[in-house]
Amino acid sequence: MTDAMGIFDIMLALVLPWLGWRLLASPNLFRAVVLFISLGLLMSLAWVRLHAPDVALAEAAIGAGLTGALFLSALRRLERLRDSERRLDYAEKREEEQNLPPEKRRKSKPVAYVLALFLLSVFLLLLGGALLKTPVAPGRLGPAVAGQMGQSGVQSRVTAVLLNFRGYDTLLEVMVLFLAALGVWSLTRVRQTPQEKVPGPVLATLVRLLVPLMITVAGYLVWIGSSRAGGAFQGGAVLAAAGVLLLLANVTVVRQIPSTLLRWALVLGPLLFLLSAVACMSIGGNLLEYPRQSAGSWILLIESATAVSIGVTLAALYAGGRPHEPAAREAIVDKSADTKVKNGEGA
Amino acid sequence: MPDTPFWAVCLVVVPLFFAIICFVRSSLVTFLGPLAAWLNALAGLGMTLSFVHSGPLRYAIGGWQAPLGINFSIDGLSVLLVAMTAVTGLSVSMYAKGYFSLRIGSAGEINRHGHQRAYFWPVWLLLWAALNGLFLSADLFNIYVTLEIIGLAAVVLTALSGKPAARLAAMRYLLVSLLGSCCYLFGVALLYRSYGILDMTALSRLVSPAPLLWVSLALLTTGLLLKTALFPLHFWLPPAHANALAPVSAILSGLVVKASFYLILRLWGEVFAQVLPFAAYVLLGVLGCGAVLWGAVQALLQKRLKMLIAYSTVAQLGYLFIALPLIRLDPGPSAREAVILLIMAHACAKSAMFMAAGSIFLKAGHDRIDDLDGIKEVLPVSSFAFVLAGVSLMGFPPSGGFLGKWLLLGVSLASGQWWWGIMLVIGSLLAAGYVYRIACHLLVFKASFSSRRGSIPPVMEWPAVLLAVLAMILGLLAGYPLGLLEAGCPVPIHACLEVMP
Amino acid sequence: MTGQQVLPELQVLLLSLGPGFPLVIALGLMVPACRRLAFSMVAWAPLPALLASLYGPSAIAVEVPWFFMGSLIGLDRIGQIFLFFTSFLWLVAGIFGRDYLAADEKKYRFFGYFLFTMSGNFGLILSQGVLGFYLFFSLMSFAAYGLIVHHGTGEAMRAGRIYLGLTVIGEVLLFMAMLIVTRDSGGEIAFSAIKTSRADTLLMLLLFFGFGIKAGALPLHGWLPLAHPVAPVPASAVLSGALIKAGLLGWLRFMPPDQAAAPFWGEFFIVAGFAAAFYGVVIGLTQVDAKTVLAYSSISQMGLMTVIVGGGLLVPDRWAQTTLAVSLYAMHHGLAKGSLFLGVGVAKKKWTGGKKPWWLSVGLWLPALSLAGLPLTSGAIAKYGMKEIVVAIPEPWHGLASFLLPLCALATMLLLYHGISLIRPATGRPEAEQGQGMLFAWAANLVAVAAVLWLWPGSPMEYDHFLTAAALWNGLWPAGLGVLVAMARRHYGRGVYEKKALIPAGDVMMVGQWLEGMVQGWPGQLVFGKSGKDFRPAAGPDRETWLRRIEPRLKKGEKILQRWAVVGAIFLAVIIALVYYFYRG
Amino acid sequence: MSTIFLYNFSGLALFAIGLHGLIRSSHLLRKILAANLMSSGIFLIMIVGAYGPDQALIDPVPHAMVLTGILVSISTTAVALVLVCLVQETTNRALLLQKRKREQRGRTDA
Amino acid sequence: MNWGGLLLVMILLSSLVPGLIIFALPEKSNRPRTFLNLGGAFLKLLLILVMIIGIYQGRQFAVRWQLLPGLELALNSDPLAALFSTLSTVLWLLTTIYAVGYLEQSPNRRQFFGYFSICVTVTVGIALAGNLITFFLFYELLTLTTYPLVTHRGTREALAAGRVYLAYTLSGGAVLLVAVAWLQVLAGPVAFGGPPAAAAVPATHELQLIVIFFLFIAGLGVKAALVPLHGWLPRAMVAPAPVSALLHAVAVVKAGVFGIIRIVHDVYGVPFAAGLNLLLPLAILASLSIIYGSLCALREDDLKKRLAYSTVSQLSYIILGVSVAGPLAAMGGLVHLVHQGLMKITLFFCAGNLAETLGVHRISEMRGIARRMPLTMAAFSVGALGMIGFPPMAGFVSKWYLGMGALEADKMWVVAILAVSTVLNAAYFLPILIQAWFKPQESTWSEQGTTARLETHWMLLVPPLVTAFLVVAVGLLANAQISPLAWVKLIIGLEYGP
Repeated sequence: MTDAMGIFDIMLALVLPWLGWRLLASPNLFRAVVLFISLGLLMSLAWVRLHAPDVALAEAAIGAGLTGALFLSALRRLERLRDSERRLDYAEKREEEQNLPPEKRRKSKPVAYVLALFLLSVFLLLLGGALLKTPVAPGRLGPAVAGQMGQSGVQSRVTAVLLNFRGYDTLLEVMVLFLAALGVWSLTRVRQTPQEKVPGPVLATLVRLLVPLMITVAGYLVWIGSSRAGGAFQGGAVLAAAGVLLLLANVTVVRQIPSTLLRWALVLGPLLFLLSAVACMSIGGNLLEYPRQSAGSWILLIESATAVSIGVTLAALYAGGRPHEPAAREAIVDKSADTKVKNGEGA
Repeated sequence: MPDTPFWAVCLVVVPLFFAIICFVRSSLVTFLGPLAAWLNALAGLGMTLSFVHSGPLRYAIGGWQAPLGINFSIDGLSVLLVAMTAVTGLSVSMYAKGYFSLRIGSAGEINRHGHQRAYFWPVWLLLWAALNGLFLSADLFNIYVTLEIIGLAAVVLTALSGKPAARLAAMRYLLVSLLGSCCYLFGVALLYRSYGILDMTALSRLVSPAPLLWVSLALLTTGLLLKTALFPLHFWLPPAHANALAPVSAILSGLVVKASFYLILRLWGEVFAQVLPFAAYVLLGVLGCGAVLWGAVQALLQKRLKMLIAYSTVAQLGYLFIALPLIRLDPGPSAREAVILLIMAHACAKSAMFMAAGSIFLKAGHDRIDDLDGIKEVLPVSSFAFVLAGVSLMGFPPSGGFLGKWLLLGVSLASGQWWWGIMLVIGSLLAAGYVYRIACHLLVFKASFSSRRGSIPPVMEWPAVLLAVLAMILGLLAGYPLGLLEAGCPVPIHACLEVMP
Repeated sequence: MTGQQVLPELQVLLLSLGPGFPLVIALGLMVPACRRLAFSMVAWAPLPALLASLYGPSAIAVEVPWFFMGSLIGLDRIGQIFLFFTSFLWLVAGIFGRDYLAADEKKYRFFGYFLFTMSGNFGLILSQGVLGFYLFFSLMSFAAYGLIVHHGTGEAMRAGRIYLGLTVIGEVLLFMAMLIVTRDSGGEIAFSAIKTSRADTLLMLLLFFGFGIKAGALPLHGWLPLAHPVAPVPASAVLSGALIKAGLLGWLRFMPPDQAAAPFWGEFFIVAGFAAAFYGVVIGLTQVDAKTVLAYSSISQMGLMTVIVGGGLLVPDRWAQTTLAVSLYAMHHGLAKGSLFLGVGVAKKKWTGGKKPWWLSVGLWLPALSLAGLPLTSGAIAKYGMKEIVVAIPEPWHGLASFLLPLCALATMLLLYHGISLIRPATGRPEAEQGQGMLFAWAANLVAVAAVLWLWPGSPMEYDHFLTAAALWNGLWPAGLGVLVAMARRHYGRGVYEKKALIPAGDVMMVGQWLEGMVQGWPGQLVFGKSGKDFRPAAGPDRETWLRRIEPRLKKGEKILQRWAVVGAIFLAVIIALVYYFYRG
Repeated sequence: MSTIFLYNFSGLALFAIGLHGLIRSSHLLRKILAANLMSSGIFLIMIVGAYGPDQALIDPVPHAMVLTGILVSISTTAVALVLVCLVQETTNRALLLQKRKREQRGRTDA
Repeated sequence: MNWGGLLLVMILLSSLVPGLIIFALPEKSNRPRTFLNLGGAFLKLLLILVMIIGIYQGRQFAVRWQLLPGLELALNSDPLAALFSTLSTVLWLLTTIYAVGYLEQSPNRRQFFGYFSICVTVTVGIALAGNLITFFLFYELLTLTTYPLVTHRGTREALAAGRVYLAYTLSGGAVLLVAVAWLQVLAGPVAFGGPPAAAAVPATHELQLIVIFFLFIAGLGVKAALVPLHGWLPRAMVAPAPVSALLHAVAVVKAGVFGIIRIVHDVYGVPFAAGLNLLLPLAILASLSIIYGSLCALREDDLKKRLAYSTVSQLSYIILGVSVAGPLAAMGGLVHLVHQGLMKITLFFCAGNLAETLGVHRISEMRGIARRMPLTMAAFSVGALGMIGFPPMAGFVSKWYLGMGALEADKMWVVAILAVSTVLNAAYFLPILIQAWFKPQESTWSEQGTTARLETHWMLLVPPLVTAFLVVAVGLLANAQISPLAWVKLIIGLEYGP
């Protein structure tokens, strides 16, 4: 490697923590989020340098893009809440404002912070020393994976590990996403965007152009996953980006998606993954033990379903709440039980 | 009779499947949820029975052997904990069924409780699957993912009740579990970096004292301590457990807290047993003593019933950590058996207590302890369940708690380090203090008790009684479950303890 | 009347009737239904005992295994004497009391206790075992309390309380004594089996004071002068006649006969006896109430008997003869003192005022003179018996005794004269008509006093040297001189002694008052804490107190633990601590 | 090769800064940002551990773990952000202050 | 489960099952509840009789239940167990009759009678316990089941008394747990029947054995009301009369004393304990509590409190008897176990009668009460005189044997202690009798439950009279074949050899 790349590495290795420090130290939240997004992008550069293309893709799409989008929407919602608060009880708000210092790092007990800082530095020294001293274990699981690549049914080693050798991890991983969606839906209801808000011309054309492109790119990523960098997560992320675009553009078709279809889309990936895992059991193997010869097609099937679900889930997470169920469906869900108890406190 | 691996897989797959179905067909949730609970319990029972015949075994998921693939290592400890989760989970599910139907029937806002029920079941089933997954899995990273699911599900369940206090507690709980998981992941990453193995049993043979090992173990353990709410890091537990819905607090206190302790028990008791110096165990033991004292004293100060029970969880966890040095000291199996008994007894008793407290809250309209005089007349079954659970919490004979305490006392006295035993005894005295603080109000007779109209359905009262009775007779029948434990000890750790200086 | 050989079972039945019959009547009194029938039979309760005593001593003591840890019942020579005069006295008192208390509304209760005491008295005489003796002795002592407090006045209650206190102490001392005696005789509880090799000082002390309380030995005699005035007349007659003698009988039964010449104890008894004799007279003279004076004269007489017992101890081989002599003396004193007390009662009921009727003064003077040992009276015989014992005791004590005995007689005469002079007529309207029972009983008693010693088979009387001039003179001069001195005292001392007793009755009890005050005073507070307030032992660990104090600090501690900065610090501290311990291990 | 080693330290630095930010900052949003920083720091160290000069030597397992980790962190972040909005809505302060006045008056719930 | 074992379990179940059924029955069903109680009591008495006959013929009943290897629950019927279980069963029968009469109209009887019968099961369990761990199990359960009875009335003082009671008994239980565990570590599982386990421990652990012994005494001393640990007994007098009669005069306090007897006789063995000169301090402690208990009783004006303090002192007679190494003293101690039970329960019954029918609680209000309630006061007097040691009564018999034993071991100071305590007993009992019998009535009493014919409800009157009769009978017929003294001689015969 030419020393140029060496210099680039040094530069990158220094910029990342500096950016992190600037991010947390910035007084304005919006600037912090923007810095966070740029940190994400630089991080994906680092992954590329470390020969981890899959991770780079995922970091760029999910780490920087979607997480940044989530932060921005959350920030907007916080501002809106604070304004509504102000309108709501102006007097009490005023009084609270006075006795509370402006929203910058509030100095609570300094002694605890100093102590924490000192302990942190001691910990860093210990960790750094330990890292320096111990060599990386030779080869680790790399050669084992290479050895088994034959039966994995795919060429890309990361996808092989992800979906075959440690498929169970990915199954649970998809469940985590599903759980996140469940959690968000259980906590809040998505905010009613006024019908008439029509997206600006630039956004409209952008959406019209980009969305189909993104969908094809996502398809390609899922397809290429088996041989080169790509796969379900990256494809799903791109799909999610398309979803976010549509939501931003407040496209009517998105608002009309019936919630059952949305639920099925959310559930498609995990359900299919689970069923295929059980199917392997029924044809004689262990859990998730694809028949050797058709492993590749099984993996592709699972990957595509998972990609769709991940895309829809991440978009739903961006929407930040459960869609408006038509009033009728709500009633069905809560057919009142037989016992009648006087209206009481929540338990 | 299908073999153990089949049941092991069922334990993970069935709840996941039903969670998905409940989410999709949310109108059928009132039927699907309890059905899933029964199936789960059945799977747990099946697993225990088949384990008796087949004994400990490893199940390679995806057909890939240990270092590469993820394995289930099914031994006595995991089977017992899975069985505990099955029993406790089943009774809490029955309780939840009655709880939500009562609340929906009563509460004006039909949709709020309907919504709560619609989302309680899927999240709870996911949590249950993750618990089973954690107890069975032998892969460190896989355990990280299950831990993550448990943490997230617990937070969502806590926030489900929608009260401001619950939301604040859920936020704090989430941040804590984030910090804990990050540290755990960092520990696993460093371990992988230095040993290249993720499987626990393989790791236990490879591991040798090295600076990076110490740091990674420290990180890993402290992350777990935070998630188990050991004494100095317990601040998030009481508000979360007290402000959640009744069935949710039963789940949190009874089961969720046990998951991370099980990991510590696995890591410190088996995987790294030969490597770790005894002084480290003493540190955890001392923190455990602190937890017993601080938890009990705080419990005595509380005015609200559920806060008191939550702080008693902090205290009882202290017991488990006091047992760690004793496991290291004791050549025989009795210390391990004691810890298992304590875990199982505490799970049953604490869930029964929270369920009973929930019914009491619904009936009395408040849970201020000092105004509960005479509830015995209105809710005889629940108050009996509460007192019985309290008794087994105090470690009174013939409860499982007593037997655990008895064995640990024996070990600590035999090993000459009698102070651990004395700490246990003081802890159980303090436990008696705060249990009787409530029991004296529950047992006292008062002609009139101002309670809400409408009766608590039996399906809400009897699970609490069953669990409390189980906790009590665990002592009498201790021979059977502990027999399982012996059969399943994967690495005879005491065999290699002789090697240590 | 020698006792023929009688079947043991029959003998047990007969003898157990003695204490049993009064018990049955007492229980009858309790049951309201047959209360009237029982009351009518009260007077005849002592009859079976009297018959048994007349029937004569049986050879062996019969074992009754099932009754109260095994006890023996039988009648020996001393027992016969005691049984005879006790039962006679109870009979007389019973008849007298039935009339005396006819008007009293609480008479059933009185006679209830009367019968219990009687049965206790007979029981202790008849029992040949240590346990039986103790059983009946306590029954008698506790039941006598009922007699003393019968009137329920303030002094009665106080006298009762003092009596009870001393009795309890006596019981306890006896209990210890009996334990030692039984241990020494190897667990055997029969009197015959009692044999102690060495004179155990503790045992002797316990016996002396245990029975001394009952027998009015000096320091513990306080209850006697207090109890007699307050008790109704028949009760006080029985008290001083029979009850006190129980103490004496106890000494005779328990004193180990083969005392290997333990001179010390003999001398101790003699000294104590003379001290009691003279002390009783000196204090008696200062009293103003007739019954109190008689009480003090009982104390002095008991002192004499103690002297005889002492003499017996000094010369162990003459022990049998001593016991006989002292029993006779006791019999004589019992009957005489009983008649005196009854006389006081008769005076109160029958003497309507003015000059004392002749029959009353004769009735009073006869026992008095016989007590003083006037020749030709049974008193003289008893004293003669006593002299024979005194003669045998070794030199230093012999001279002293022979000098002091006549003086005693003189003092007794003096005291009795003072007592009789204090007897007052009845106040208020006398019930003349139904006093017959009282007169008859009193008369019977007087006859007994006069004749009993003459007729008693075993009495040591040889007519010949009894009538010699020397004996006559020895008997006469103390009594005569005593009368003279008394008349002189009465003449010159006019009125000084009549109003108020110089020393309150029950002199030694003043010490008791002081003690009681002490207990209420500051030392008592110190030991018991304030009296009256519930004694509050250390309250259990009250949750309210210690927890409330430290609660704010604990709550603040919990708040601190919740701050993120602190959490972070603790988190890192735990990591570093773990790494340190890993390293150090 | 040594320059790759540098990334270890930047990863370590990122972890430390994240931890410090989590403890120090009082605004919930900042805490979540800090948490994300911590996890990316850990991912950096994992990938550096897996680094090999050419394709064959690279160990794919950490890559899979990091991918899973990224997805986990985004799901946790999503739930956290929703919770922050809820906390803001009810307690009028996006801070983890002790019990707020309004919140204390709120009904205690079981 | 052999026949003998079944018998023992049946004895326990005969009061546990009625107790559980009573909990199930609704509050109003008085008649079935009384029937269940009495039926259970008679059945238990019958079974106990069968056991006694069995023991008489030399048969040994035992049953084992293994919890863990090296840890098993065992019941066995040795004569000492038979003695204590007979006492509790007989007195439970009488107290049940008394309680039914006493709680005629009061609320919350379901809970009372439920816990009451479970309590007796536990007491008999303590009696029949075959090894130390079973004894400990029942000992701790006793604390649990008696708490609701102490706080039955639900008033503030009852709760405060309950709290104090718990504080004492729970800490006692904790100390006992440490002792039992420690001994089990040194000497393995400790069974009662065979050779004393502690003696088999190697000599090097002698110091530990001494410490364990005093832990045992501290743990058991709480329930045996040894002086420094007796604080709870007078305060627990707030409980209703049947509770203070059966529990605080017989069941609970006797459990503690029974425990000490088991420890001294079966766990350590008297010769071994004497060898370690453990018995002297125990004797001193017992004497201290005898004197102190009586002194406190002197000062109490509340009748039940005075009786409570007298229990404190009387219990220590038993401990004194046991701690004077010698067959006769042990005989005295053991027989006092029965006699004190009889006498004390009579006194508490009468106290309960006075409180229930006339509302009289304080001794100063008792002037001339004998006139109003002659039979009750007669029973009370018999009990009181028995306590003082008045000869024909039971008290004298035990004092006599204690004295003889003390002399046999020539410990004169023990006899002195007996004497002083007799005087003190008289000092606090006789004034009560004098007040009742000889003083005129002064305070007016609230005529609560008076019936025309008898002075009070027959159910309240019969039990005290029966027990008073027993007190006299046991005393008078002490040498008879069936008397407790004969049975104690059998026990001591086994213990010390012929």
